[in-house]
Amino acid sequence: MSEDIRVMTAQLAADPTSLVFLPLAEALRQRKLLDAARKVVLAGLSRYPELADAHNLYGRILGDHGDFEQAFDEWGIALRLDPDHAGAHKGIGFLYFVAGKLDQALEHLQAAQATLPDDEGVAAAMARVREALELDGSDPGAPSPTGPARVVEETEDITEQVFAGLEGAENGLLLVDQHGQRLGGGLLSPAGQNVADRVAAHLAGVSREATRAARLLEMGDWETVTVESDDGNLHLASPTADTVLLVVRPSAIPLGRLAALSERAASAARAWLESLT
Amino acid sequence: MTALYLESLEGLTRLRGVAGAMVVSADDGLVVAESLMEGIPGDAVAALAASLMRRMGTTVSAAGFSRPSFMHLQAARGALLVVPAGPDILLIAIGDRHINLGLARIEMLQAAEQLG
Amino acid sequence: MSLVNFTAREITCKIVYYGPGRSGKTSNLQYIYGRVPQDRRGKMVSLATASDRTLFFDFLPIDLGSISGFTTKFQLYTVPGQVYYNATRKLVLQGADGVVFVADSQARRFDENMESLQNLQENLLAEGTDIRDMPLVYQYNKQDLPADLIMSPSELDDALNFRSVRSFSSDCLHGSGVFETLKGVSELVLQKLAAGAPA
Amino acid sequence: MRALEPWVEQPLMTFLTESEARLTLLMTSAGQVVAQHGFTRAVDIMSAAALGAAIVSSTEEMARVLGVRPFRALTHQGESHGIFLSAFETPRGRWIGLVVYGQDTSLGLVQLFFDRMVDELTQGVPAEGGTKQVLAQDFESELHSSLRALFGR
Repeated sequence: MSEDIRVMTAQLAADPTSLVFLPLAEALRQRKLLDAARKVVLAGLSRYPELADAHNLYGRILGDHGDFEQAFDEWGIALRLDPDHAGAHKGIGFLYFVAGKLDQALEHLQAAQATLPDDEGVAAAMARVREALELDGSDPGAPSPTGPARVVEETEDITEQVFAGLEGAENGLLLVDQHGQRLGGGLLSPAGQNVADRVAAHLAGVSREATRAARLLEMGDWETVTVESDDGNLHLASPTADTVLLVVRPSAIPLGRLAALSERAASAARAWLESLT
Repeated sequence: MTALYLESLEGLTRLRGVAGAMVVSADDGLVVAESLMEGIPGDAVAALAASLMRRMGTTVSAAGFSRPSFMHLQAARGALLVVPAGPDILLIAIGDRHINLGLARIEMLQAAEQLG
Repeated sequence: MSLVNFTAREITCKIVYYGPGRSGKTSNLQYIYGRVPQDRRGKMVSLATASDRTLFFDFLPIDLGSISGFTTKFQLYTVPGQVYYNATRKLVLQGADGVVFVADSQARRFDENMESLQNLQENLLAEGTDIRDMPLVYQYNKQDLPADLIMSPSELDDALNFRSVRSFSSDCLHGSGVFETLKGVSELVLQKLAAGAPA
Repeated sequence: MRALEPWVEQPLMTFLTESEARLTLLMTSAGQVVAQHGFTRAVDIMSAAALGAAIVSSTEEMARVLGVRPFRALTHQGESHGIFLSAFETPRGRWIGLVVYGQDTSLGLVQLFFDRMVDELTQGVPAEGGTKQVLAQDFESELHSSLRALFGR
């Protein structure tokens, strides 16, 4: 055992309330003594349950152990205690990246970078995520290069199931969950690019904004948002409390027809979501 | 300029179901001119509608479409209508469930053209 | 008023260096800034005119470390000394926990010291504070100048220090007396705090 | 986020979530920090607070000199960031809010939710307690060794 670990262990033994458990657990983790690191940080956490640094470190130990689910929880706790905790943002960003949720990964890495603008690790991770995002957007045919294949297959299946037989199921209908994750459908830009995931990521924000505006202006729940532009019209609805449905059609299609199509797609989505539970 | 704004706004508030109309700066969501029925929180309408329009604009642009020319939020007990009038200005109307949407849309598009 | 955070066990105190123009208030802060390790101080903020006179204030936060289990931080401010900046002086003086009155020891500056001292008393009173209740120390600066130009500490005590508050001789450019002065005022500020603070 | 007193936390948290502000500082009119979000170094917070309080004080003084009513808020719109500064009365005295926001929100939203936070803060103030012992009477030796360490003596 190296000298610094010995010294810190003695310090901690002499004063169990000491915060030296943090550098000690980190030193143990770096030497791959994960079980010992885990014991030290858990003892520290039992004394300091509100210390974001300790939750972050525990998250790293769990992550090294391959227990991503629990690591996610620990980093989540760290962020609740300290919403700007760069280490926890980094950790969660990494987990999202591994899961192929690139937009969320980027969001957390950006938050980490805001606190650590000079951290090369964060900058490199962001570059990788951005690269993956670009590949994702420009090559509609290929499966996501980073996301697990399972996610892609599932999305394709859903499209078949949810919007089967509906007009525009592959290029103008999109069902998204509250985190901006695409559940079904597809979307092509007027130039023919696959923009489904990119738009899906934005839709969660629009939905939150619509909910907030309706709530604060005391207008009750929002039902639809319609947008006209020169290239086409968009119709947004909320088939269930935590999903958003987007229907896009060329501007020549009357808004009334858009609404009717949205209605049909919404019932199809509801039926499908109910069948899952 | 303000007189021109007010004239357009008052025209809008005469429409059925419209409880208020305002000219708002698009970027910061602050009120430039307003004509509101009593009890309508102008500052909140301006900030929230401008923010929703901005987010919607980003989404529309991510989809590869050009800038929105009209937005309508329908809620259980009310509606918000937004039309850009030039690059930095929005025309916003707030109304109840029974707003005459077709007419309001046309009037707003016309007013926006005049203001822009 | 000192801000005490019982949850995080933190104390923050505001100390104002007061005195006539060019008496050496900014030099006190500059010396402290130069001596205190980087991780224990913030950036020194100086709002000065083109001729390097303090226009609004200088500001230096320092972290004293733990005292009686409280993380203790001091915010050091200077006021502009020139007579015409009284409005700004009043603003800076607001909420002070302690004052260092920096006098210029040069005999020809005596009247300005006197005026500044009266001004301090008036400004404190305008804020509802009796100067006798304010932790206050005197610093007789520029004691390094030739003896025929300056008044000695005891002469200055006789002429300015009616209330017999603690006084310190100094030469701020070279640092003598700066530390002692800060120590002196810190003791008074913390003594007042130890006597009882709002919960 | 850190707040000096627990009752400040909830209104501030709501403001931060709704306004999406990057940095927020609540301080007394003398520049003492009451709560903060987003800053990393305590000493930087103190500088920001000192400058924020100074700006508010000097513009209030300017309003007085010009014979106009005090400004409700001061804003600065930079290329990527905006700064919002506003003073308000609380039962604990006059406080100042300093908010730095980015392009993901707007001045209108910041102002809207700031006003709501002020309402909540002024309604939620608990009664002040009596006096409480802070430092032990024998703090001097600790103070001296702290200062000596600070000055490298």
